[in-house]
This record gives sequence, structure tokens and C-alpha cells, in this order.
Amino acid sequence: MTDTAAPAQKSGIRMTGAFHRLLAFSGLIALVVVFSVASPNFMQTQNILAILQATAVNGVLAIAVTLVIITGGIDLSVGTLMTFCAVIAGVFLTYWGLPMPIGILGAILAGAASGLISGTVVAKLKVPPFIATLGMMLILKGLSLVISGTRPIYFNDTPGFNQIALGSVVGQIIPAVPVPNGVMILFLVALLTAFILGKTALGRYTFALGSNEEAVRLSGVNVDRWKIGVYALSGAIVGVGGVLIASRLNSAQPALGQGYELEAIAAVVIGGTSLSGGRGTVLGTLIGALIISVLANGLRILSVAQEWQTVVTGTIIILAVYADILRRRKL
Amino acid sequence: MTDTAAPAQKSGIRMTGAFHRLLAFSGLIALVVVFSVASPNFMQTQNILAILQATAVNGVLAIAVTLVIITGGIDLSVGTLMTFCAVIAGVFLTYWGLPMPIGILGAILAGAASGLISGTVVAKLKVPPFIATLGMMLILKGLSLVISGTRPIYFNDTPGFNQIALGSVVGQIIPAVPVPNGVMILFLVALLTAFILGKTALGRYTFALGSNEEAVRLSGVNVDRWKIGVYALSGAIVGVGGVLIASRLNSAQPALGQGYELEAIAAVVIGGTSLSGGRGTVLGTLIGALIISVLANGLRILSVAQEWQTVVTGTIIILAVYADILRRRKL
Amino acid sequence: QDQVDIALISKGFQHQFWQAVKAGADQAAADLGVSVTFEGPESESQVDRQMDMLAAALSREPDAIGFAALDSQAALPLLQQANDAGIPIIAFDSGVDSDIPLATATTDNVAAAALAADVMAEKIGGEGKVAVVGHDQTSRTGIDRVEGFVNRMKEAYPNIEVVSIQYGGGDQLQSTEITKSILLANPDLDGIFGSNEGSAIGVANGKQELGSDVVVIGFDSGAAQKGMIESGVMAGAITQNPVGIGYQTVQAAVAALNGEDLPKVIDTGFYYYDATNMDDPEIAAVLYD
Amino acid sequence: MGGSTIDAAARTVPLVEMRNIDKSFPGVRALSQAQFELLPGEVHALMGENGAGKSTLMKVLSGVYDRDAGEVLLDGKPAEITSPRQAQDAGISIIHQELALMRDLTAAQNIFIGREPRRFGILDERQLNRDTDAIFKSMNLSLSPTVLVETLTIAKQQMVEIAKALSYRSRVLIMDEPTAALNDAEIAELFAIINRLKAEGVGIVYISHKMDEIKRISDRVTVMRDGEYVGTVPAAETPMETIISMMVGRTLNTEAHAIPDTSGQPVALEVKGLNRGREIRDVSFSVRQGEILGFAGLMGAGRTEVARAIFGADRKESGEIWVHGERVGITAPRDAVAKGIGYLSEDRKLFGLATGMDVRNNIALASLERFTNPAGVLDEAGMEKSARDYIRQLAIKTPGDTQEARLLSGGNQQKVVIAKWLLRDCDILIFDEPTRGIDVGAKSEIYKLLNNLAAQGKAIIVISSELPEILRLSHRIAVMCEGRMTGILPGDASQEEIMRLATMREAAMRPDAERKIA
Ligand SMILES: Nc1ncnc2c1ncn2[C@@H]1O[C@H](COP(=O)(O)OP(=O)(O)OP(=O)(O)O)[C@@H](O)[C@H]1O
Ligand SMILES: Nc1ncnc2c1ncn2[C@@H]1O[C@H](COP(=O)(O)OP(=O)(O)OP(=O)(O)O)[C@@H](O)[C@H]1O
Ligand SMILES: [Mg+2]
Ligand SMILES: [Mg+2]
Repeated sequence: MTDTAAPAQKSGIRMTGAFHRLLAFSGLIALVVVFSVASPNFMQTQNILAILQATAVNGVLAIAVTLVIITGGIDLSVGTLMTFCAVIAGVFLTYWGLPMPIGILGAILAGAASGLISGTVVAKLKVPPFIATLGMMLILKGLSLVISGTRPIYFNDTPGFNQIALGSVVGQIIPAVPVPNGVMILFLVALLTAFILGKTALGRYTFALGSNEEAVRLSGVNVDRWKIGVYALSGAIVGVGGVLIASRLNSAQPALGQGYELEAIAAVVIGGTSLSGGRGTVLGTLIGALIISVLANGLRILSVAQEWQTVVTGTIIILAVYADILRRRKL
Repeated sequence: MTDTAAPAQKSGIRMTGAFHRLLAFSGLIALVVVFSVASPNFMQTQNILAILQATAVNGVLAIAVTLVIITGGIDLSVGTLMTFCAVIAGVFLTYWGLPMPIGILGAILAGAASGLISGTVVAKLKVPPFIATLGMMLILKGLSLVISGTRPIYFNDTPGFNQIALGSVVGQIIPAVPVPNGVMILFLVALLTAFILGKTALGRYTFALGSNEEAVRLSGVNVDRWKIGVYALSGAIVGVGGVLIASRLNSAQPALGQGYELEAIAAVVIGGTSLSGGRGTVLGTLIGALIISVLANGLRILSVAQEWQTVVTGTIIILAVYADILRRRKL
Repeated sequence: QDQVDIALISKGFQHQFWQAVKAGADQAAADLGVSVTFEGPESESQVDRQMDMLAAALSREPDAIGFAALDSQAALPLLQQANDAGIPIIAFDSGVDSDIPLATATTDNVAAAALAADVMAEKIGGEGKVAVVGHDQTSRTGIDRVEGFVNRMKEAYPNIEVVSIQYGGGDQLQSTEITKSILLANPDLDGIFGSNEGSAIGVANGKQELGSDVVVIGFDSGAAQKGMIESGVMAGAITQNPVGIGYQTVQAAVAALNGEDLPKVIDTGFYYYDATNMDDPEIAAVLYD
Repeated sequence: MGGSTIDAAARTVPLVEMRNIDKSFPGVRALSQAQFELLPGEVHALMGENGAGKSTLMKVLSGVYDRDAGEVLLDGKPAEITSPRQAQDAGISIIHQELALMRDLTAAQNIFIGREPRRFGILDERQLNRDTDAIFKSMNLSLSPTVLVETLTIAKQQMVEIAKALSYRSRVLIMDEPTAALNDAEIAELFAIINRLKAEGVGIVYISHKMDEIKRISDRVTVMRDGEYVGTVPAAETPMETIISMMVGRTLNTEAHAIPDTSGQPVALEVKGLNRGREIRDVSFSVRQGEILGFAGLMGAGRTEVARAIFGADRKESGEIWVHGERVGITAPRDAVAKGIGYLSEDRKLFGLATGMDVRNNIALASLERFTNPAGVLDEAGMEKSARDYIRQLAIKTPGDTQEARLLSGGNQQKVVIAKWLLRDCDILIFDEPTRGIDVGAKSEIYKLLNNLAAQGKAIIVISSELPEILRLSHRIAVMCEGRMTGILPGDASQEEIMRLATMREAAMRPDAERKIA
């Protein structure tokens, strides 16, 4: 069926990809249709942009977690790491007055460094990822408060910083579709990550590790090094998320972030990535993140009482994953 | 080494158990020693009782999660389920004015019912436990708010209700050690669960499922039924936790609970239960829960700044699990 | 001789409001030469965590305790225990339904939110549609502020309709998304009230992102909110006096230890502030960054 | 292979010398003073009963395990091999007994893991697939490089493992039971490859429990027993009986194959018109009480599928199953077990054992109800007694009934699974490759056991890829090809007759027939 597809894609984006992706999209489309019918306000350009904007941060975090989950791990620290990276950007730019690119780089490197530590704890000390990243989640949460002096750091002295997420380069070119930069960054991160997963050795080992780590080790591959690499890359992506949220709020909020990890993981799994590792796609994760955003937005647009929003979201998460399972079984 | 131990214990509580338990205790003892030296206030009876009291709820939740984790699953819904059960008790006792035993039973049955649903979603629909219970976590969170009318339900009309956790039957007999009933209930739950795990068919299947579910299925065992049974039992135990917290606060607080699941899981893993299933002990979980409580209490007694408390706790969680891994490797 | 040791158990920790209370307490500690610790649970729903903190504080045998009860009933047994041990207790932020606290340094949240409603009504001309982005659906402050606002609207302004009440947990990002949804679902909305700092900033962010001209009334202060009021994104906000709450709590505790008589209630007050009065010394004193 | 090879080799420096190797695991002394030597261009068989330490010795050589004591010499020089990578660099590659493949990757990606061709840092998937195809072609293997490994049968997976080992172009190639999952044609292909490598001067360590293979392929045989070195003998000159007695420390008597008349016995299991996709097409047969029905066929013939469908492990599309003259509906394994059917699967690690649990519980796993009182409490003493009985009966080599199953050698794990079904006391037993990876001594015990069970009136189906085994055991032989049952032969049929039915294909197999994902 997919004999015509480039062989290179087959493992990363899987053979059954084309069809599966279509069906995964269908869940998203179903939601969109339901909400469009239910409320005339849903299908406005403004609202679509609002949904995309709302997806940016969670989408980036979810992509970061996707990498770790494909190796068969999990990352509970993405939420607080995001905040930590935002705080680092704040310290660099506002406290130390460094130029903007350095602040951004600092945040991304801080993310990578934290990923490096998590990865090392997982790979070298053999601490299960769940625990290693749970510990990191707490550590980073505390450190964000310590470093920021338990108060938000504002980026008022760095003009243009909030354009990173809120400005619209696209809008300057095509005024009709002012897609915010934050959303474009999400897509860029997605493309880059998909490329790494599909075309590079790091990507290959990401899948291999999740598939059968012992076999990779027996094949003479330096499993630890690659695993640490995946966590570091994932951390760097979280760093991008940190920059995005800081830019969006024009401040680094040290108390924010906990709880974001579960939403990110939910997006990943709704997107068809297996929690047992070895399989997953960036596109799926994007769709998963969109499903969550559309759901939240739609329920709010419909003014569903908040307590019921939670109930509906929980139900849809289960149903979405169940639908994905049914789909796979049929294939 | 443990040839003298009753053979019945060997599989459930494992051969290397005695030695391992001793070493697991050593982490707890080390913490206690450090805090005792650092602060004269730590080793007072009052404070010890406070620590035990603080362990009661988390301990019960952790025991509930232990069961699910041994089957190779995970349960993210214990925190909000606890609250849901507390709210059910509140509705039965305060809104409907039913007698106390019925309120307690209602809470426990509500827990079992929720576990039954989670278990069914996991076993029959094959939704991964992480997602099934993440969904349940949200659903239960919303339902608690809906049922309670988004405000706390007080148990003022049920005199004696807060004696369930706060009273001390032991203290009435031996006034010198007024161990609160909540703590005794924790120990009772622990004993009962250890018995079920070690001596009954349900317990044996709990381990077998976590070890190799497919092999169990191919042995002609009704895997789904037993798995659902484990989740239901786990839910019932969470129900006990719900009663405990409601009694302790003399109220059902509908917004409480989220985040408690991670603490419970941390206790389980610190206690040496493997997240990949197939092995684990109730005693270990108790020790894990105590380590967490002692840590939180000790840091507070020492007046460590709150942001640093988080950092230290995260670090100790990682180190505790690492120490456990080192210990196993040596055995 | 050791310093006088006062343990403050608050309702929260990371949020700016509580950090401002802490700053006031620390200031008083420095002024009065006592030592103060400050601790609070992560969210205002974690009643039992607050109990554990209070229990640990009691074990430390402090000279006095300041306590902001998340749930006044739940705390009673421990407060009784403290009372029995002869430790004076000062309540702050919200009161405790009990005689045990010697004094309570507090703000009337219901009245404060009602003031927000009055200002809102005035700004939108006494009629139209408004919405509320709350910070917590179940905590005392969360309920009081939302109800204070909504009830005042119902009673005093029949032509104003509260079309939507949603909760963002005080999380700025979530509050931003909620605000955008509310605005998109109600294009003819006239005003939004954000019930604490995070909610208010989120509301203003959402307004800015959509380029809406809805009237925003906030609550609490902080550098961001002050900046938004200066720039006109936010019309104004209600502030309590958190620094004062912290300061007076410690002051009252020291007074109690010295055997002085205390008033039962220390009203720390609340104020409406906007671009016109922000720099008044009286107002500037209660605003915090 | 004449003595000349050995004479010539005797003068050359050995590729590998292992001296006085010790290796212990918790509670088990796996190797003690073990010796081994491998010459260039030699096929050196390593033999011994299950648990003798063969795999462990080779894992020490290939850097998987660190030895506790002893010396390893490569080309006469002392060498330290502490990781698989170092072994590869030293020119040593190994095909592990337990398959070690990444199921979610393609065959090509598996083979070149860690050595992917790259261009400008980017993986060159085209090159990867071309290289893989070349290896497959050289093995006469019709397999697409881009097929996902998880969709392959065990046999094909084994072929991928072999291809992977070959791709290293090593000087030392260790094969740990490479043919356990292969059929005769594939084995012949493998032997051709071995002979080619031999001619190139590669030294090959060959571990197998199949005696005929040892004779066919190897130059010398080293025998191990209980982790110790027993001796090294030339393969051609040494009678099989001698080697076997070196292995087991005694001589085995192989009984003649007696076929009892079971035609008068009632039919225990009857299958009518079983169907499922392309794997099972209109399969009908019956087994009588006291009868052993052998299932022969080439790899992928569908025998496992039939067994799993009968047992309820997989769904079936149509077909009837009759047990003791009564039509039964079986939709899950528990239905089958309730009707007295037991199934011993071909992949014990994946489907047979709860590897983290101990031997006792694995044996009792299918019979827990029997040991449970009405309150749900287990009769642990009863379980222990039963487990010990079977450990004795089947001579399972384990320190005790509380040893974790994963710590047993492959063969002993298999025996534990057999014990599970014996304890369950099923009267219809389906054995799928019951002696895969089991040594001669144990094999003849298991044969005896199967015969005894049949004599007790049990109906037995034995699926095996080893024709001698089928011929040795079966009262009747059912042959399958491409999902269809092509014939049922009497137990004294000839190998040729079986092979003729096993290759009665409908159409020539398409080269990509194993790619099932459509
Ligand atoms: N990782 C391990 N931990 C503990 N014991 C082990 C381990 N690996 C092997 N053993 C034990 O070491 C001994 C030798 O095992 P090994 O696998 O080398 O045997 P083998 O000769 O390859 O047997 P088989 O023919 O069944 O494959 C056995 O008693 C086995 O139980
Ligand atoms: N997991 C799988 N996914 C897809 N197809 C499979 C899978 N397992 C087996 N098949 C296919 O099903 C058919 C029957 O395989 P099966 O293993 O039943 O054969 P068999 O006769 O038992 O052979 P063997 O000697 O290998 O056990 C083959 O065409 C095989 O390719
Ligand atoms: Mg072996
Ligand atoms: Mg088969």
C-alpha cells in the first residue's frame, strides 16, 4: 500500500501512517464540526487564531514529551522546567540586562541542561523516568522560586520580547491571516522534531530504545549517551516553550507550570503515541494538542459550567484514546 | 536465607524481603536520626504523632496505588477519587442525614465503583491505565464540584465523625501513646492489603498480571475480571482515604486532591515497588509514605524556606529510589 | 536568650499577594527584633496540607502563631491544642469561627468585590453585560469575591447581566485563554472582573490579544497590574493591604506576648485604585510590586 | 569435514582461547573453570544440557557479561572485552539465543542499528535498504528490507538476526541455537552460509541441541556440563552416543517408535471448517483420546495460528469445535481451558511464563482455583507440594521452587510451562514446539512424557518443525501448507511424503508475501 512512500519515513512515521493520520484528524474535525454547529462564535478567524495561540505552549511541551515517551520513558518535569527556563530568560534579560538573543539561548540551554540531568539520572543511575522527572519537577519548581526571588520577572526593559509569541510575521505579509509568531514557532519546532525523528541517528535510536533497549545495547550502541541526548533535546524544546510563555505573558511567573505536564502527556497519547515506547509521531501529538485546545475553547465558548468542562474533558480524553485503539485494531 | 520464613510469604513478599526491608528502613532511620540531631523538637511524642497523622491519608492512597502498580498499571485518579468519596460521605451524612456507618460505607462503595469503572476501561477497552485514570481524575474532580455544589460540606450534624481520624482508641487504653485512630486505620488497611496480596488468589493474580499478562490469559485465567477486581479493591481503599480526610477536616473539601496522586506514587516507588509491575510490598509503601512525611515535617521543624523544601524533597525522592536500586543490584 | 519565634501559616505561598504579606511580616520582624517563618500550601484547596504545616509549627514550640485558615472549622482541633499549650494565635486574612484567636487582621472580601462591582457599573454606564474570571471556585476568598461582585450587581444594577463566570485557578495563561473565549463568545460584552492578581492580568492579556475595548477591573496589585492600569488596559483594581496584613499580624503577636490588650478585629482595609490615584501616598503605601 | 582441517588448524594460532572462566549469578554458579578454543575456519560446536552454561560462556566472550575469573585470549594475546561494542571491534559477533530485535523498526534498521549509513549526518535510508537487500540476497532470503520486524514470524526474525550477525563480517561468529525456529530448507541455507564463511577463515561457534546438525556441520565439539568443561572431541570421528554421554554423564536409550491402535477410542477434539483470513483456510481434523497428532509444515504454514484459534487466543472467522462430541463455543483461552484444552505456546518468554514470578507460581498459574479456598485464600503448601512433584518428575533444574522463572535456562523454562499444563490436568493438550531449545536428555524425557500422557488417554497435538520429532512421536501426522490442511498421514509416513504435502502450494509464494500490513 505504501510501497511508493520513501523508505526513510517508514519507521519514524510508520507504514500505516497516511491512513492513520487521516483518521486521527477525523476526531479533531468531528469536534470542530460539533462546536461550529453549536455556536456561531466558534468558527471566527479570531477564535481559530485564539485556539492556535492557546495550543502553542502546550503543543511545544507535548512535542518535547513525545521524544521521551517514544524512548519508553515519561517526563513529568516539562511544566516546571518550562517555568524554570522562563525564569532564566528573565534573569538574563531583566536582572542582568543581556541582549534578547542571549536570553532566549539561555532559556533553551537551561532546558537542555535540565534534560541532560534527567537523562543522566535515568540512563546512568537507572532511576525510572517517572521518578527521575518527578524529582526534577519538584527541584525545578523550587529553583524557579529561589532564582526569581519568588516574584514574577517582567520583560518591560526588553522591548520586542513579547513579539516572539504575540507578534505576527505572517500577518505583516498576508494581513488577512495574522497567525501569531508563537504558532509559527510551534510549527517550526514540530517540523524540526519530525525531521530529527525521521532522518537522523538520534531519531532512529529514539525509536530503537523504546522498542527494545536491551537489543540496542547488545548491538554495541552506547545506549546511555543517546538516551541522555534525547532527554537533552527534549529539554531544549521545553526551553523554547519557556520562552514562548514568558513572551506571551511578558513575564516569567515562577509559580506557574505544575499540571502542564499531564496536559502535554494527554496530547501525546491522544495523538497515538504509545506510552510503552517505540512508536509515535510529531504530527499525531500536534493533533492531540489541538484536540485539547479545541475542546477547552469550545466548552468555554458554549459557557459550559466549569465543573462540567472538567468532566467532559476527562471523558473525551478517554474516548479519543479508545477510538485510536479501535482504529489500530482494525488496521 | 529466608528459608525459615513461612513459604506462603515467599512469592508475595519475595525471598530477599527480610534483608531488603531492613535496608529500606535504613533510609527512614537515617532521616529520623538527622532530624533528631538537628532539632530537639523533632523527637517529641507530639511531633511523632503529627507525622503519623500526616501519613495516614497519603499512606492509604499509596497502598491503594500499590495494588494497581503491581499489576503493571498506574492510577492518577486516587487524589480526586479520595475527594469524591469524601463528598459522597458528606452528601449521605449531611445532606441526606443518613447514619454514620452508611455514610462511611457509601464512600467506600463509591471508591470501589469508580475503581470498577477505571478497571473496566483499562481491561475491556484496553485504554492504557495512565490515560484511563487521567480521564477519571478529571471526571471525578468535576463531579465532586457538581455534587457538592462547589462548596465544602461540613459534618457538624454527625457528632463523632471527626473521631474516626482524630480520636484515639489506643489513647483511651494507654494514655501515654494517644495514637490517633486515623493512624490505626492506616495500619489496619496495610495489614489487610498485605494479607490479600500475599495469601489470596486476587493477590497472586495481581503479581501475575504485572509479570506477564499474556501468559496469565493463555493460562485460561479470566484476566479482565481479576484486573477489574484489583482496581475496584484499590478504589475501595481510596474510599477509606476519603473518609479519613473528611473526618480529619470535619468536612468534604471538593477542590482538594489533585496532586496527591503523585505523592502517593512517589511513596510507592520509594518503597521499592517496581513501576513496571510484578513486584512490590505494602510494607515498602508504608515506609515510603513515612519517608515523605518525615521529610516534610523535619524540613518544616527546621524552618527551611519553603522553596528549598521543594528542592530537597525532589532530590531525596530521586536519591531514595536510587539507593533502592543500588541495594537490589547488590542482592 | 533566643529570639522570639513566630510561625505564620498562610493560605498560599507562591502568589504575589502572599509574598506581599510575607514581606510585611518580615518587615515587622526586622522592626520588632523577632524571627518569623512563613509557610503556606500550594493551592487554596489543600486544607489538609495546611493542617500538617500547622501541626509541624506547633511541634516547633513557637512563641506565637499567625494563621490564615483555609477552612476555619478544620483547623479547630489544632488551634485548641495551641491554645492549651499557651501559644497566642493571631488570625489573618480570613477569620476563624472561634474565640481562640486573640485578634484577626483581615479584609472584607465581599465588600471589596462589591466595590469592584460599583466601579464596573459606573464605567459601563449602569447597563450591559459583564463577566467574571475567578481564581478559585471553592476557596473562601474565591467564593467571597465572586459572590460579592455578582450579588452587588444583582441587587444594585438590574440592567447589568453577569453572562459568564469561569475560573482560571489564578493561572495567568489559563485566565488569558478563558478571557479570550468569553470575549469571542460574547462580542457585546462590556466589562470583565478578574478576582485576583493572576486572573486580572490574564483578563487584561486576553483583552489585549484580541484588541478588545472591554472594561477590565482587577484585584490586588503587583508590578504588572500597576503597569496595565497606567497604560489604560485595565481601568482600575481593588487592592487590599497585604503588606499591612503581614505587618500587623506580627505586631499583634508581639503585643500579645507582651501582655497587651488587642482589638478583636484589625481591619486592614481595601481600596480602589486607578491611574488617577495610584501615586497618592495613601494608596501607594498599600500597593506592592 | 575431514581430519585434515583439524590438522591444518592445529598449527595455527587460535582465534579465541578462553581459560578457566568463572561466572556466578546470585544463587547460581553458571561457569566454573570453563575452557574453550576456536580456530580460524573452524565450526566448533558447543554442547551441553540445558543450563550447562553454553550461553553464559558465549555472553562472556561477546562482552555481555563480565567474567568473575579466568582469561580470554584473542589471536594468542590477552584481551579485555567488557562491552558488546568492544567485542564487535575485536571482530566477534553473536546471534543470541533469545531474539534481541527492535520490534518497531524495519528489518534493515535492525540489522544496521548503530552503524547506519549517513550522508551529511542524515540517515541514508536508501543505502541502508540496498545493503540489507544485498545481505538477504546472499542468504537466498526473500524478505523486504523495509518490513517491520514485529510482523515477522519467529523464523523470519531469526533470519534477520542471522543477517545482522553476518553484516558485521566478523572473524568470530557465535550462533546460539540459530536453528531452533527454522525449517529444513532454511537450515540448509544457513549451513551453506556457514560453509562459505568457513572457507573465508571465519571461526564459528555453533550451539544447538539438534544432534544431526552437529554431525553435519561441525569440525570439533566441546562439551560442557554444569558450567564445567568436559572435553573437546573431533566431530566426525566421535560417535553421537559418546558425545551424549559426555553431556549427561550417562548413556541414553532411545526407544523404538510404537504406534498404538487408537481407532477404537472416542474422538476427543474435532475441528470443522476453521477459517481466518489467509492464515487459516478451511481446516478440519480430529484427535482421538490416547492419540498424538503431529502437525508438520513449513514456517508460516499456519499451524500456530490454528492452535491459537482453537484455544481462543485469537478470534476465528468461522468453524466449529467439538470436544468429546459436544459442540463448544470458545472465545477466550479460559473457555478452552474450562473444556480441558491446554496450549503450550511456541514463545515461552512472551506467552508462556510470568518471568518475574517463581517456578512454583508459574506451575500453579493455570490451576490457582484448585488451590483456593472459598474465602479466596491460597493453599500455599499444596502449591509447593505440586510444584516440587513436577520439578522432580520433569527434572527441572532449579535451586528450588521459589527461584524466579526468568533465572532458569531456556530449556528449563520450557519444562516449567509443560508442568503448568500437566498440573492443570487437561485432557486435550496442544504442544507448540515443545522441545524448542531443549537438550537431548530433556528431549527424550519429554517424548517419554508425551507418550505416557497419550497412554493415559489424553489427546495430544504436537506442532513441531523438526521432522524427526514429528516422526518419532506422532500416531498420525497432519500436514499444513499456506493455511490449508494438505493431508493427514499415518505415523509411519516417510519424510518425503510429508515434505510433498508441506509444499503443496496453491500458487508460488510472492516475494513479499510476509508483508501482512495492508
Ligand atoms: N542472568 C542470570 N541470572 C541468574 N542466573 C542465570 C542468568 N543467566 C543464566 N543463569 C543460570 O546460569 C546457568 C547457565 O545458563 P545458560 O543460559 O548459560 O545455559 P545454556 O547452556 O545456554 O542452556 P540452554 O541450552 O537451556 O540454553 C543456568 O543455571 C541458568 O539458570
Ligand atoms: N504477528 C504477526 N503479524 C502478521 N502476520 C503474522 C504474525 N504472526 C504470524 N503471521 C503470519 O501468519 C501465518 C502463519 O504463521 P504461523 O506462525 O502460524 O505459522 P506456523 O505454521 O506455526 O509456523 P512456525 O513454524 O513459524 O511456527 C504466516 O503467514 C505468518 O507470516
Ligand atoms: Mg542457552
Ligand atoms: Mg508456529
